[in-house]
Amino acid sequence: MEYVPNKETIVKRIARFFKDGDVVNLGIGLPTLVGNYVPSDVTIVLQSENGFLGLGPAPEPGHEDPMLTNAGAGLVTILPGGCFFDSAASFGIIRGGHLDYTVLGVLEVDQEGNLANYMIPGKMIPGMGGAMDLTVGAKKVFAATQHFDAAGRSKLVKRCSLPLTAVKEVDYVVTDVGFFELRAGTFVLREFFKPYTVDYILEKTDADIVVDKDCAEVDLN
Amino acid sequence: MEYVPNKETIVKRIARFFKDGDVVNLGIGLPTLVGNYVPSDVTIVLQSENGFLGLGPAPEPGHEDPMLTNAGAGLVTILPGGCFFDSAASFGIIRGGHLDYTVLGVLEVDQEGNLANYMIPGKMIPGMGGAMDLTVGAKKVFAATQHFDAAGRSKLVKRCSLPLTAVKEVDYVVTDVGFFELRAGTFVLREFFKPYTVDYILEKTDADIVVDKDCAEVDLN
Amino acid sequence: MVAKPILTADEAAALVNEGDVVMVGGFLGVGSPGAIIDALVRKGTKGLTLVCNDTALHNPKTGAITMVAHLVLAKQFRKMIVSHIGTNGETQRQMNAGEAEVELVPQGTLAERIRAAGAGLGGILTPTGVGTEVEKGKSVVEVDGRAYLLEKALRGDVALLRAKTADRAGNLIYDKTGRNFNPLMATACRTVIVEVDEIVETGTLDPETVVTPSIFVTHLVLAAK
Amino acid sequence: MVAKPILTADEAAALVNEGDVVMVGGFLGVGSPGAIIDALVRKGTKGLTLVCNDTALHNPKTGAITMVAHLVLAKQFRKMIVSHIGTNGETQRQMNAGEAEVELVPQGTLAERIRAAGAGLGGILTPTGVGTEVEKGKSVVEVDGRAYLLEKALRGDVALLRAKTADRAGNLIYDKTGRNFNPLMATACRTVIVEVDEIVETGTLDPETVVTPSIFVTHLVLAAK
Repeated sequence: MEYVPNKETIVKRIARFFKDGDVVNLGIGLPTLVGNYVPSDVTIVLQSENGFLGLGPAPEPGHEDPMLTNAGAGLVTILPGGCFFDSAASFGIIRGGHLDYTVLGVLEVDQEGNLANYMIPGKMIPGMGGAMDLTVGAKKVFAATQHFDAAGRSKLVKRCSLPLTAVKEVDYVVTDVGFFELRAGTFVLREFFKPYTVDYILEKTDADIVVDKDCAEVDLN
Repeated sequence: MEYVPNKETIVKRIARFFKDGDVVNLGIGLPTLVGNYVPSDVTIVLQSENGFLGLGPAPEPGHEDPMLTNAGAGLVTILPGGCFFDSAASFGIIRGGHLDYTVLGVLEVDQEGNLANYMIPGKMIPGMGGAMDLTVGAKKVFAATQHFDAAGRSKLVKRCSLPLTAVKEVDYVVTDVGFFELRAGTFVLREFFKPYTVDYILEKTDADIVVDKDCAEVDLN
Repeated sequence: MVAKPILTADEAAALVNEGDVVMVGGFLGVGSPGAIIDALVRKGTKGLTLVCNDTALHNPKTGAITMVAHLVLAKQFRKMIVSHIGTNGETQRQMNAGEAEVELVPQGTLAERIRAAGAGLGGILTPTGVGTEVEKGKSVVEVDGRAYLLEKALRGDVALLRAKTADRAGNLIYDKTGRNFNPLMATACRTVIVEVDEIVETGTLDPETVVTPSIFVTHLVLAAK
Repeated sequence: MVAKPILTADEAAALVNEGDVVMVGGFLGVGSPGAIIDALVRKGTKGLTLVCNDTALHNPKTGAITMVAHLVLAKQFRKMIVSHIGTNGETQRQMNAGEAEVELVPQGTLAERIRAAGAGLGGILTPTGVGTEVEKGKSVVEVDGRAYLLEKALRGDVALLRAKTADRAGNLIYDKTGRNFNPLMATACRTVIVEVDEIVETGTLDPETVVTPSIFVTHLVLAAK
């Protein structure tokens, strides 16, 4: 079986997790794409850490407003019922447990629920921005990542080697091969995504994985 | 010489201390009266700890608004340029050193600058309200009080016997006999108010007083 | 956005359980939710802990009594965490008689403790109260040569609040000095019930002027005209 | 109320002294005071410490450069206290080359540290950063069984801010996501200079919708149209 990276699988699965009224912050990059796949009959509220609730899609051409951006400085819109606030209020929402979910990118995630996603010493030091607060503060933390890096190493590891973003805060990891929940110091495989198999996932992943008793195949194509 | 309590002397003298643009919080009771004596050519900004800046005078009859009150629940007005905020912002202003002056009432004030004005154990326990924050937070603290209590004891003492509102925070004490500054653990008499004399004040006050080299008589009638 | 349920005052009062920590907005009654308080008096729920700026007005001589003072008089509070009880003789009586516990907190500290809970902070360091009775039992922490008290976050179960206008999603705008502790308490409780003068359609409030974002509010009550 | 002086951008920049701690509002440049920043580049004041969410955009390949990134490129900062430098290659280069010191602070912690300074708090206890590199050199304080970092208040000398509208007294209203750190920084510096789109008469702003009260603002600058 050959691994083919597939971002769409990841964001599709996460998007299906939400229910009406959930308040969600999507990290920069891959997580941002989750917003495009929320089922049309589910209404969630997106929070943007630069200071508003009710993050909407990109503006129609000709309606761009340079003063209305997301946390990646991309031009966006605000939905009816949204509102603006300052950065202390924004991180009050984040740190105070008022987000139902955050979805964050991954450099490494380990079976203790530790996440490393903000620096590679000596190589890439962009700063943590809001990632540490988001990981610590949200009720449930999704780590969203391709299952393997460019060199074929699994991003799910026994123990993170990179500086941590937060300790034991990750609840779910969704990759392009499966859906994992963190429980008692191990990854629990709850779903494997077609065309991958449980055996393939167990064999190729550099971390301990327990297969949930209700683990099922899911087709996200 | 006979002591005649005179609130007007106290508040008149304090009101003359302010200059254009000063931000001031006036405590409940006697201090509130200071607002009535600010010279007409001086514009100060009054802060009200229940949540606004630009405290104005009592409303004209027929213009009362039950949602616009001062910290004593008295009906007031807001001046042009004023604004409303919540209690955390209000005490951010107070504790953060953004008040030039606060004027507070006194049960006892001692020569170290300690103030006791919020309780008499076993007798009167109203709670400190905003008084502790005001005393600690304002740049300069005025203690405003009649010089003697009903029993003829001076309110300026060597060492407070009542529970303290704050430690070493009082800058000025204005009574109906004189104007005192706290310096290096002693009251410094800067002004004595007609008809009282320096000798009278020194003799009758139960606290150490140094007479300022520029101490002068002031007529506030 | 998802609309929030609109309750009667009695339905709102029924969400308060015996023993709950109840935060009530208002400053000497200004900005308190009168209809919900009246309903809670009717319901008679006991053993509550009150968090409020004060216990409003109760003058035994004139009979004047306002807002949370009705709950005090009905002895529904086991404990009151407030900054001021000087305008409520009954609170002082219950405290002195040992019928209710009263924790007096400096007003700015009370505001920050509630805010800290809502913002996920464990506490704050304040210079207020250093060297006073308020210091008792607390850690004194020195930062850059100045002493501060470590004051812990204060969380509640239910917030009973008062605002002027809500939209259906729960965004709130307040009315003058009625704002006070309301926006802070909205962040610090699991159940947040807000009594309002009017409820407008979602999308009609200016997103720049909303004070409490919708996500903090769980239920709305329309005040009697 | 007393009116605040209206300065040119160059007059404003002249209020920044060598070695000052300068807080600059903005999030990736959105809500930063462009005219004042340009003037400060012209003035060339060195040895500054920057407090800002980030160091804005500097893409050496495209030549794109925005807001505080101009000051970084001109090497006017001795130190930068920010949450993110991933969009400014020059900041990373100066940090790696040891030409400037960079202190990376979690964004929510940065916001609270600035707010704490403005509110007279010595610091706050945050769970953010516990068990990470951010913990190094800091006190870990346990409150009710959970570990928190003690993060100290962060004060500045001069705040360079951007708002939409000011009245003559200095009351401020912001523009959408341009709000971000601006209202916090307004409380935490001795000199607070705000670049605005328009200045209106005192008394024309709704007192319910003012975000930054006048008393925090010391100078106004009218932005170029």
